[in-house]
Amino acid sequence: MLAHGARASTHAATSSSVPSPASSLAPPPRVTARRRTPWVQNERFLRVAVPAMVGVLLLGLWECLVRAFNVPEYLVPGPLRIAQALHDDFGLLMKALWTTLCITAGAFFVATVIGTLVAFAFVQSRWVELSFFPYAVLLQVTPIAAIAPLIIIWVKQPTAALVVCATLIALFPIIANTTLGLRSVSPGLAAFFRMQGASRWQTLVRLQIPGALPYWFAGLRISSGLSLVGAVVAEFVAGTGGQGAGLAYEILQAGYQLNIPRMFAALGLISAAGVALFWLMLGLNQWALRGWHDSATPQEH
Amino acid sequence: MLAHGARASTHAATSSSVPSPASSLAPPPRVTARRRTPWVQNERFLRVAVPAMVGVLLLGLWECLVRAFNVPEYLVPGPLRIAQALHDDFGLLMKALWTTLCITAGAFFVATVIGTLVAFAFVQSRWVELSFFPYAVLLQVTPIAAIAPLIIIWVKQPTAALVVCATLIALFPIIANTTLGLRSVSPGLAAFFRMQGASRWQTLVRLQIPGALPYWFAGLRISSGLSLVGAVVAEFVAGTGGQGAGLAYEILQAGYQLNIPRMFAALGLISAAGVALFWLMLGLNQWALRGWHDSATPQEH
Amino acid sequence: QDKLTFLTSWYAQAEHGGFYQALATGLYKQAGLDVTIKMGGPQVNGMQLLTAGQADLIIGYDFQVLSGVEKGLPVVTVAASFQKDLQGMLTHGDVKSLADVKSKTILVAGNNRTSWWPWLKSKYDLTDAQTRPYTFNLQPFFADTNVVQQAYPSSEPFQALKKGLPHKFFLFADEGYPPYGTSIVTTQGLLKAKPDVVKRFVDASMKGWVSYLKNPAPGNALIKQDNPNMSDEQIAFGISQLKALKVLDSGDAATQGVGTMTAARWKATRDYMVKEELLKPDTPWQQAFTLDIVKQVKVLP
Amino acid sequence: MSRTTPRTTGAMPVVEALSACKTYGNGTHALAPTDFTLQPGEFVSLIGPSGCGKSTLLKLVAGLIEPSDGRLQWWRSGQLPRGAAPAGKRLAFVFQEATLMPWASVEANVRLPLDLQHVPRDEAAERVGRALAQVGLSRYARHKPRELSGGMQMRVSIARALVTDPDLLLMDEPFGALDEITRNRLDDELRQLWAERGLSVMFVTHSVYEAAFLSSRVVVMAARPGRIVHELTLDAPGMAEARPAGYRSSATFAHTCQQLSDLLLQASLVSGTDQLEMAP
Amino acid sequence: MSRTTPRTTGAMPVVEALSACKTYGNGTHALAPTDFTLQPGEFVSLIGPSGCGKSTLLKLVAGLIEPSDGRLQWWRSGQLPRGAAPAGKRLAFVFQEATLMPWASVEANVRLPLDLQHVPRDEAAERVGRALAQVGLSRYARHKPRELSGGMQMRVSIARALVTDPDLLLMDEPFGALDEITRNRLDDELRQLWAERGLSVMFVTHSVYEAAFLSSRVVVMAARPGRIVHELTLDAPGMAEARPAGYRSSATFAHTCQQLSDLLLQASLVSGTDQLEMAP
Ligand SMILES: Nc1ncnc2c1ncn2[C@@H]1O[C@H](COP(=O)(O)OP(=O)(O)OP(=O)(O)O)[C@@H](O)[C@H]1O
Ligand SMILES: Nc1ncnc2c1ncn2[C@@H]1O[C@H](COP(=O)(O)OP(=O)(O)OP(=O)(O)O)[C@@H](O)[C@H]1O
Ligand SMILES: [Mg+2]
Ligand SMILES: [Mg+2]
Repeated sequence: MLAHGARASTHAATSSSVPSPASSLAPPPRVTARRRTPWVQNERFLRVAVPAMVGVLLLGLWECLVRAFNVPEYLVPGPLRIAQALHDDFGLLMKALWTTLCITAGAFFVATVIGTLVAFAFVQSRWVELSFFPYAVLLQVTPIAAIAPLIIIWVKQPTAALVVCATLIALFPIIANTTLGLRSVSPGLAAFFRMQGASRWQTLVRLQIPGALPYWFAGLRISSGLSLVGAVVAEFVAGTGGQGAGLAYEILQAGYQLNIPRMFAALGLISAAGVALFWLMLGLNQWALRGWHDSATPQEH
Repeated sequence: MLAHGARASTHAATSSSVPSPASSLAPPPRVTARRRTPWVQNERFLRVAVPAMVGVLLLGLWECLVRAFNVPEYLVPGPLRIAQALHDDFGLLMKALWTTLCITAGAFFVATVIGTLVAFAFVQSRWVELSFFPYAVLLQVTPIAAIAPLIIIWVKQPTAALVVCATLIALFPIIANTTLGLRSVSPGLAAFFRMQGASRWQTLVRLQIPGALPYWFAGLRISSGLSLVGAVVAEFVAGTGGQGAGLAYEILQAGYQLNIPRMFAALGLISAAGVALFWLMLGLNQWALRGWHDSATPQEH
Repeated sequence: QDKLTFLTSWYAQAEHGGFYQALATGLYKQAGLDVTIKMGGPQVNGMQLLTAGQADLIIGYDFQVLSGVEKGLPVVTVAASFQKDLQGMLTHGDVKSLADVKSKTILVAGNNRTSWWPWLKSKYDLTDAQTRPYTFNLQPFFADTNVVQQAYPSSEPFQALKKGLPHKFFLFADEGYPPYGTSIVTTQGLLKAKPDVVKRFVDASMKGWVSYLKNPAPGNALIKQDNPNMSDEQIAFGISQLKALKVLDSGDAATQGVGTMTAARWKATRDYMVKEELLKPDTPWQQAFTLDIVKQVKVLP
Repeated sequence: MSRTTPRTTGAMPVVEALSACKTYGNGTHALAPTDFTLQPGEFVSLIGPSGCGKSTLLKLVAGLIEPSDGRLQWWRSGQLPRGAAPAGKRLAFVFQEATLMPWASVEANVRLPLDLQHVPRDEAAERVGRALAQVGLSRYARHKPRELSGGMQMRVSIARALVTDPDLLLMDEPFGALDEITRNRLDDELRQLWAERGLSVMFVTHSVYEAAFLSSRVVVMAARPGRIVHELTLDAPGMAEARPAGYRSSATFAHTCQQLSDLLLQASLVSGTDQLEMAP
Repeated sequence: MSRTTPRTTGAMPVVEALSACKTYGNGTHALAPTDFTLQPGEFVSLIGPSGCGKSTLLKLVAGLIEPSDGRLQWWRSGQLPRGAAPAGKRLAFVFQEATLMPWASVEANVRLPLDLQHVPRDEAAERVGRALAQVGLSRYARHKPRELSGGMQMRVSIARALVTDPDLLLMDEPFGALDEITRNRLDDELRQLWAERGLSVMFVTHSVYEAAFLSSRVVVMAARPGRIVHELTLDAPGMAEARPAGYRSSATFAHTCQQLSDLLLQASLVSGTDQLEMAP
């Protein structure tokens, strides 16, 4: 990976005008050495600290704007007001968040399993893929809002129906990415396996699956968010309420009742959950691919 | 790419039991030669014909089931009935489709432009990416249904509001994939560019952009579908009816009036549009990457 | 004990009070019924669930029943809780009568474009151009004093009241809008097979309504159980609105008992729909309702 | 052209190309119709100018690509005359570039063909250890390929080919990225292996010294279109023995090398005018 | 260790490594603290056993990787004594693997450094044409890299380095994948280029013949940890001339080669016991 930024900042300590040590022989003697303040180089720390700082800044700006223009709370509440709503309704919102997360987790799990298996089937035979890939696309483009009623009719148990809806939304990126990954093995290695008389199963397990992992994780990253969105949308559409209601119900109700701070608090929880899921997937990616894949290994070319 | 299927089927003509010519020296003299019926090998033909055939089979099965179990038309109509509805309401549905497609196209275009530019910004500096990538994730996970009201307040023109909603839905995969692509240039080439003193602009235009194209297209493939879904969902949530109503409105109305065959016809149109968009993107991919990228070039290892 | 599932039209609220009251006070049990009340929601299509056998009776809507009959659905309205449809318009304080909305921006939800909107449009000479979508959120209304919007008497005006905003509410039914409100719909099948059960249900429900308006506490407890976000204040406001608008006991109900219907009213509704081309003229509209049940039931307010 | 297969003769070739030719998708005539026979127990080296089609011919023989015309014919390994080889033995291929699984350790990469053949764990571990020792990488068993130098990666690739104890060994410039010392040692080992085990080898190299030292037969190719322009038999077939100790400094060796150099120069000259113009 | 830079002496080195060492992320000590100076106009060859750290040292010199300790120092090209070179001239690097843009034609790949320097179209086209002719690939200007053989790809990579007319040329086994004829011709050309243009070259090779023919100085490295174990100056500095016509068959040449072979063998022996065990 290109590390322009990192390089430039490292060199700033020793020389001011030079873009990169390799760029030209023109400048006067330049020196590269290892002089780094450790925490600035600690990826993990930065990955949390920097966006958090930006977040605090943005929230501050938001609060200022809301106060400066005297925006009424029922239109756009300031972050402090939202935080207060979060605090006041903590129990309520947490219960709803839990419900939504359960549906998300269920849908994500089912989508991952089914999507991966479908992708396996696709790469086993070009005919299977040719025949059914367009129908996988169908899954993605059919608006869930339109078929949710049918699902609710067919799947009696309400929570199961929600999981099915969310699964349908999250499925496609996993199928698409995993299929692409399984097909993207290096042609040389594929030839080697063929030549060694590897069975399909061996080729799948030892070549295609490890090779597809980076793509698979990329699919998981997209689908984890979609599962969450799917859970929320499904709830919107299928409209369950009552005791075990999720965040969508709280948002809808807060909207109807114009309890906008609570609505934003619920939205904030969803967003936070989504970002957390995303980082979780990214972390999993780093952990599983460390040592061999560019996306998880710092470059030492 | 592995072409087990293709190989096996080619050899079936000359020898029956052998998996692959390179797999072992054991079998009696085997012969490889070029004996192929051309149309079976014509990818383009197959890519359309096979799924179409499967489609016809599935539709036939559907019709049979509906007739066999005497499912009432207002619950699940058979394909023939849906086709008839499509025929009867052709003008109406086509107008609605046109509206939806316009919103889709607008959203897809805007999402592509913005997503690509954001990805450019992200790879220019690790700090920018660190700071703002989580907020790109936010875009994906915030349920559009919840923020649509705000968008409607801010964007007065209804169509524009719908485009904004759909854009928000379609944006993330383009940002994520393009960023990944721009960062995935071969480390060796990146080192070469740095060494030649290439400016950021040159590196972007000559190295990162061409190298990111496969990822970019993969992003487009996912986002084209999401734009469509986004257009439909946005219409569901914030849609206007009346003259310029889109397919979502027709679906809602048909559902409300229990005109289920028309609802299925509208759904079918959306799905068909989505699949068409997907193939369009795939075709664009093949065309743009032919000659150098595995995903667009038949393997001749 | 006969088991029955009853599906309401929305999250539990004062407009469903009679049914919850009948459940809470044991009126159903006394009538030999074991009733389960399921909540509706924004996109829950009650008619579909009814015809699919997921519910035995639902809160229906006259237009939808007529459309259903047009499509050959075996549904039938057996009673109408309210003599007036509850749909109306919420305006800012400066509007004196519905005639004044001609100069305003009107928020109309998508699926209402084929219910009351054509009626209002032709009656007050309005245009499609002045409408904007309604997303069941009051923010646009509060943000712009030139906006008027559709409303239910018990919810939106309550928010306006709480905000202390000068506002007015106009019930369409008071201006001659024909359909009934909160009617009870079942299938022809159930009606034929167990007319007695249906009769007992209607009877108990109507008793529930009368009881509810006298002492809503038992029903309210159930409402709050199903919809925890419903505040006492709001329910109380809803009940006061029901009383003030005299939806239960006005017109024919005063003499013939709560829940009554007349063929004349149905014809008016049918004529309106036919005029607006929402219904084919040759629809056997008499099948959309039966007066047999209400004739046997006489619960005076 | 009508041809009779050598089935009628006594010796049964391992693999035969019958007017096999290859034109790539972009229209490059990589290989003109070529007849080539590999007899069991032969060590054939392919030499020729860069881009003349050596890799193409090797891949055809391995069945990795299909001929555009003509055909390839493989014979049962059970009929290999030099006995010993149990049925079901395999061919091993060393690609011109190290083709390793980036996610697997060096050890796992080398063990791969044994795993594919369901060789028991212990036996596999032992054979892998031996192969890694042969190429001098015992210390690096747990490293990932990306942590190795170019030459080390190539050696992993070689170890992976040797570990299977193949009947037919196809190697595409395996030692090109190695220093002379390592290369000479591996040359010695390969020759010894070949002589002991009686395997058949096809070997692409750019070093005439290597070709002269290793081969029982050298095939010289020329470019545009790729074709065989000369064959030089160094040992009588079946006469595979370890070279005498001082063979590399013998006059015979020097003579063979010179002969091959001349043939190579000739081949370069007939390969068309585009082959390396001198700077003005 | 306190050191004075050669700034105080008359000759100004092109690049200097001052106790530069490299330990990779996985803990491999690829290079022990090393001092190395490249004087302007030198042709330095690096030889050593596979995996001894040649590529690592070259990348350090190119600034592609940063030393774990110690430092690298580059000097202005304006101060290169052999005049001629305009300011802002560049270094060119040939990677051990051909590192080409897969989406660009051969021509576009070779033109890349010129484009990056905003060389006018016509001039660039001419220089690209010349460079392609030098490596014998004029016919393949419009091919994509994947349509070329391994050796041809490497030649594209070489052409891309030559086209820039660099001051400092760093090459990592550039000719390893080429046949002897092509290799000898390119050796000749490179030596001539060097003698004419007065550029400085660092050259990794596995061929002692090549090292002996090309270099003014040969650096021998040993492994574990990578370090310089010997340096051999072949020409007095600044005495760069084309070798006499028959140099390759001269006794001096044979002697140098033998000397280098011995040094290499020694280096291999000190590189630790793991370096190639003979099969039992
Ligand atoms: N995949 C391909 N598509 C198109 N042309 C190809 C392909 N692979 C090789 N060629 C062409 O075929 C010819 C022979 O290539 P091949 O790889 O067999 O050469 P080679 O003798 O192995 O060369 P080298 O010694 O450089 O490896 C070359 O001209 C090359 O351009
Ligand atoms: N990216 C890396 N990460 C970890 N270790 C590395 C890396 N690159 C090289 N090494 C190790 O550093 C040592 C020196 O590698 P280097 O590539 O410099 O060797 P070399 O002399 O160029 O070898 P060759 O002649 O085979 O190319 C080797 O032991 C290798 O295992
Ligand atoms: Mg080759
Ligand atoms: Mg190296």
